[in-house]
Amino acid sequence: MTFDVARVRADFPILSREVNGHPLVYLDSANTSQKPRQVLEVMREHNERHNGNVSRSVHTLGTEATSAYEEARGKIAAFVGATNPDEIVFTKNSTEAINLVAHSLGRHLSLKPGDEVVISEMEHHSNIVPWQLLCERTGATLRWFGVTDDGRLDESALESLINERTKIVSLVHMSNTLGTINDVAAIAERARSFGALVMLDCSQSVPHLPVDVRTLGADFIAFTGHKMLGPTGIGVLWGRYELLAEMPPFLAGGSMIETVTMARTTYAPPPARFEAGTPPIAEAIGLGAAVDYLNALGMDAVHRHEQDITSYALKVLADVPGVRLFGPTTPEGRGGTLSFDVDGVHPHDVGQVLDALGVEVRVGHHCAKPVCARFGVPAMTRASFYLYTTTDEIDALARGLDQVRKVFA
Amino acid sequence: MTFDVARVRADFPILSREVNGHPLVYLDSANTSQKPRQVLEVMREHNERHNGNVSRSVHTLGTEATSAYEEARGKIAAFVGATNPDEIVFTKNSTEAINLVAHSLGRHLSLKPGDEVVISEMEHHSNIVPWQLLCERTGATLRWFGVTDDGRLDESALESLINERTKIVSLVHMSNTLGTINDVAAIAERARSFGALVMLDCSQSVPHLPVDVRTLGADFIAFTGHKMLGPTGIGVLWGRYELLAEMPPFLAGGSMIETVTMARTTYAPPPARFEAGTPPIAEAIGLGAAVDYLNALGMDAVHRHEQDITSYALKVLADVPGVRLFGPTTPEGRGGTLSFDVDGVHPHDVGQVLDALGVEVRVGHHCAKPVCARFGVPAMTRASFYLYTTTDEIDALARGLDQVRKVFA
Amino acid sequence: MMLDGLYQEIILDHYKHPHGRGLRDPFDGEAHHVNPTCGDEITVRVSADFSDISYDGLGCSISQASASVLHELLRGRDADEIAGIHEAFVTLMQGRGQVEPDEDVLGDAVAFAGVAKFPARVKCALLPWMAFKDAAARAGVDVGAAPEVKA
Amino acid sequence: MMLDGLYQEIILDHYKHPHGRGLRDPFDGEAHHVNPTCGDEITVRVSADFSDISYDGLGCSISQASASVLHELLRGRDADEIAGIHEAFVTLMQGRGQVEPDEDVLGDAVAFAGVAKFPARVKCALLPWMAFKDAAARAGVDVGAAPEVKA
Ligand SMILES: Cc1ncc(COP(=O)(O)O)c(C=O)c1O
Ligand SMILES: Cc1ncc(COP(=O)(O)O)c(C=O)c1O
Repeated sequence: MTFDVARVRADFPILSREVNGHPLVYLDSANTSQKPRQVLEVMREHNERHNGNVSRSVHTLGTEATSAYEEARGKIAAFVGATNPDEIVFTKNSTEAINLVAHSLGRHLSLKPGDEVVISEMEHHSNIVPWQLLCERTGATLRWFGVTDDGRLDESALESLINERTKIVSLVHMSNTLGTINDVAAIAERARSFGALVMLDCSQSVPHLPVDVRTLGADFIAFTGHKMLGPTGIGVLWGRYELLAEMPPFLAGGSMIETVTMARTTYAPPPARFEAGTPPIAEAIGLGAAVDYLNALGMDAVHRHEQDITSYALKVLADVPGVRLFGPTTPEGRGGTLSFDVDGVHPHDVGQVLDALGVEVRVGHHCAKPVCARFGVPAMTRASFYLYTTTDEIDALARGLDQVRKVFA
Repeated sequence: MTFDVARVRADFPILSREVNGHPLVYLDSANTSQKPRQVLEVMREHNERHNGNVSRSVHTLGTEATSAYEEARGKIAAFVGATNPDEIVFTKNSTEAINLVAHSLGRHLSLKPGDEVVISEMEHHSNIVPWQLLCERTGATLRWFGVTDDGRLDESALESLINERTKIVSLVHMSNTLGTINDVAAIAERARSFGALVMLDCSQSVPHLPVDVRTLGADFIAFTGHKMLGPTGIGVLWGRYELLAEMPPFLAGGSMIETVTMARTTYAPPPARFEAGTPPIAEAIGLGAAVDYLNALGMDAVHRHEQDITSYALKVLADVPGVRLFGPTTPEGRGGTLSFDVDGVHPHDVGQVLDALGVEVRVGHHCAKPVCARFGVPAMTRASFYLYTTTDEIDALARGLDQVRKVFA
Repeated sequence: MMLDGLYQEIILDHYKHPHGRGLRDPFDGEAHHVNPTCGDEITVRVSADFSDISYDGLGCSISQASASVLHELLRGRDADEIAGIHEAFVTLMQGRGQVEPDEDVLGDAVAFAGVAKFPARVKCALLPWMAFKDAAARAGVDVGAAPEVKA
Repeated sequence: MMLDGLYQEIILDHYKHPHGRGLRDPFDGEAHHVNPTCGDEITVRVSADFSDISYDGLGCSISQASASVLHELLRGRDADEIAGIHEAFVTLMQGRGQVEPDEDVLGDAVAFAGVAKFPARVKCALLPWMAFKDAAARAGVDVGAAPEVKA
């Protein structure tokens, strides 16, 4: 069966709108994805019929809401291959998930001067700053992998970077700027041999490719609902249960306790321990519906469609004069996120002219300033694709870039 | 104009559903409120027409989303009397807002052994555990106000509790178990005289009464969207701008930075500094719509309606044999949240029988175990009201309690 | 959820007139369990030969009746029998109302069949049984694998 | 937003042929400003008598042209005139396209009137002006109240 992109598009109400008098060409899914009718409907139905607080009530509404919330946890666990739903912690976004690990694991491992945390130059700010702050708090040292000229993780310094002082390695699974998909098997294996723990920032991979925590080699992964057809306000931390069970709480308050006295508190087991306060209930349920939607299409098919679009886009962009691509130039080991420079035109201006034509791309540093610095530019223009992207939209991008060059000739 | 509760109810789709063959009688709004059609529609419209990530794009969708998000911030600022919208930080719930202050202010004040943090026995766990953990991290001492037999804050120890060692005082504005509304003027004044900062947990007050930060005497307040007709997944911290501007970040990542290099990061001014990662965008917009809804009715009118319902309920419950109320027995200085004991019947069983009749109350420790301990019970039954509550619903509760006594006679 | 099947006469009887309640000496193992969502608590003591099983607790009709039934059903049995009954009870409770209870094995505990349809109450019914299992383990007797009970 | 009014000829001219670009000595005050959302940067230097205003930066056509226009418009004026022009420009930019610019005061800067309709670009246009104000303050000259610019 071929992937029926027209049928997929019909599920996304926003795709039929116009922008500045042109049909919307949404090429900013790495920033946030659009949401199908099916997800919005499940959330609406929940809010209109079953809204109650979770884990706190014996009443019918509360029980219905709790069941739906926990069912979503189960769906999301299965989606990433986790055998135990209690390994899924709901957060508000990827960023919170990474901060949770930085704080809680940092305490659990009693990080101290001499210890090392390893990241890479390819990270999103959300996988840089929490570790910088952890190192500030504990005196540990932050180290990082570089990036090669063709936008791959530079593993040449692997042996010196990962050593007996390494406690935590946190890497992006797919880069949100370069599109690079990192095969971290060798790094993870070496980290493990020194007893270090491995976290993967899967914010860009889980939405776009089949990800299975059983074969990934990671101890923790983070991802975020709004990039995978789900609502804003919901993110996910997956962690190995034995680890989560040993880690101290991070955010504290209602629902994460076992018992509380004024003098002393004990904590519930995971995942409750890490879900303080009223969680994003409708949002978790919406994310469950998003996972249903993706499963119905099949993540293999989604990925194949994006590979096709990416191949096409790489070819088309190569033909636009003055366009310089950052990151891998062939579809192998990369996803559908293309960042580029238009010679002599600032990305802000590129984005503005494209927007006037209804073509929505992201411009700026993409929350990855070190990547921009690595390639010697203050900002980039980025087009990113998803299951609803068509080759026509790539053509519209190319036409838009011609227009950009005309305005700034 | 009298408050037209029937018209209000017509806006809440869930209120027309049945539970166990009976019309829904929703008396659990202190746990989470129901949401009017107007809020759900604004969110749907946003997701179907204007969804984009905020503060990151120059494109039309991103600009529309950013405007709507910042407009929501402005509405919420105005709702609590804040003159500067940048004093509003969006979080995922009240609990995160309190944790943010506990972490960031704790660092800002360099809390250390000998310093004291003061809370009360009347707090929700979300205003206890973050301070316990702060004291654990820093060596500071946690102290607390007691609760009187009639459920008021016991200020008799004020002079010894608040002293030159006091750095932070954090109190609940309206108790989620006892319904007590705390007039904290005297405490705040004394705290201020020693240079201590004052936080109020307004999770239960902002939804139900007019709250104005200009006259409240607090430096920070926290509240939560899902208790005030808004969606789950959104909470609010208000803080005095000069204070926020001095405080270090808590969660770190995208959107909260000024500039990032691998070696060093500088931070954006508030509120961005405290909003790491993609925020709950649709949820903030939904909360803005909730505030519009409340403003259209007027918070004075909402409060008056609830006072009427509370007076009625206090009278009705006083007539049910075997019912013992915890907290103030008259409507003065209390809100529409009544916790009680039914002689000889465990709250779990009370709640279960009521649910069989469609009456949804909360049972358990209400995330306030110290309050239960103070009154010598492991759990309580709680009925809580909102703008859609009717006297008929109070009657249904009373009939339900008769049934409870029959089953457990 | 309607009340049908939840508050069986047997359950209310055990609740109002609990059997064997109160902590007694001597004992070989003791365990204290808490249900964090509702605050129910129970302490269970066992002698290694199960000649006595004593308990005390605070809680709803379901958890209290369950403790009383447990006392009646398990006291004086041998470890194998107890393991069988324990497993049958846990299976019944986790069956979402789809499991047909065997009265020969479960005795009065069959009255809890209806509880399995109330997810929020399953934990109440299981609380004494989990505490019992821990207490037995501390007395040196294993009465079967721990089920996955969600907090 | 349609492009009407954003990329005026004057703006593109200043962008492609910037006036007075490059950092020069001597100077009395210098300020470096960054737009955190897009990464645009500018450094502005002023002498206390405003006989020279020099700058260098990285950024989009709007921010670069704005710096060029600022140089042309403010260099060699006295502090009072500068304060007036500065205020007029900020008011224009924050006017959401509702403010009618006065060409006598703003000269080439009237071309930025259209930018005010693009909320995401207002910050670009203001960047050099905010840096200029800081640089002037460091040179000991106050050129007016700081507007509230949202990061
Ligand atoms: C007084 C009080 N404080 C804090 C909270 C925590 O709010 P949330 O669960 O939305 O974080 C609640 C409600 O649960 C509350 O009633
Ligand atoms: C690779 C990567 N990591 C982390 C994030 C942060 O996700 P969120 O903003 O949802 O927290 C993003 C997206 O913004 C991302 O692309």
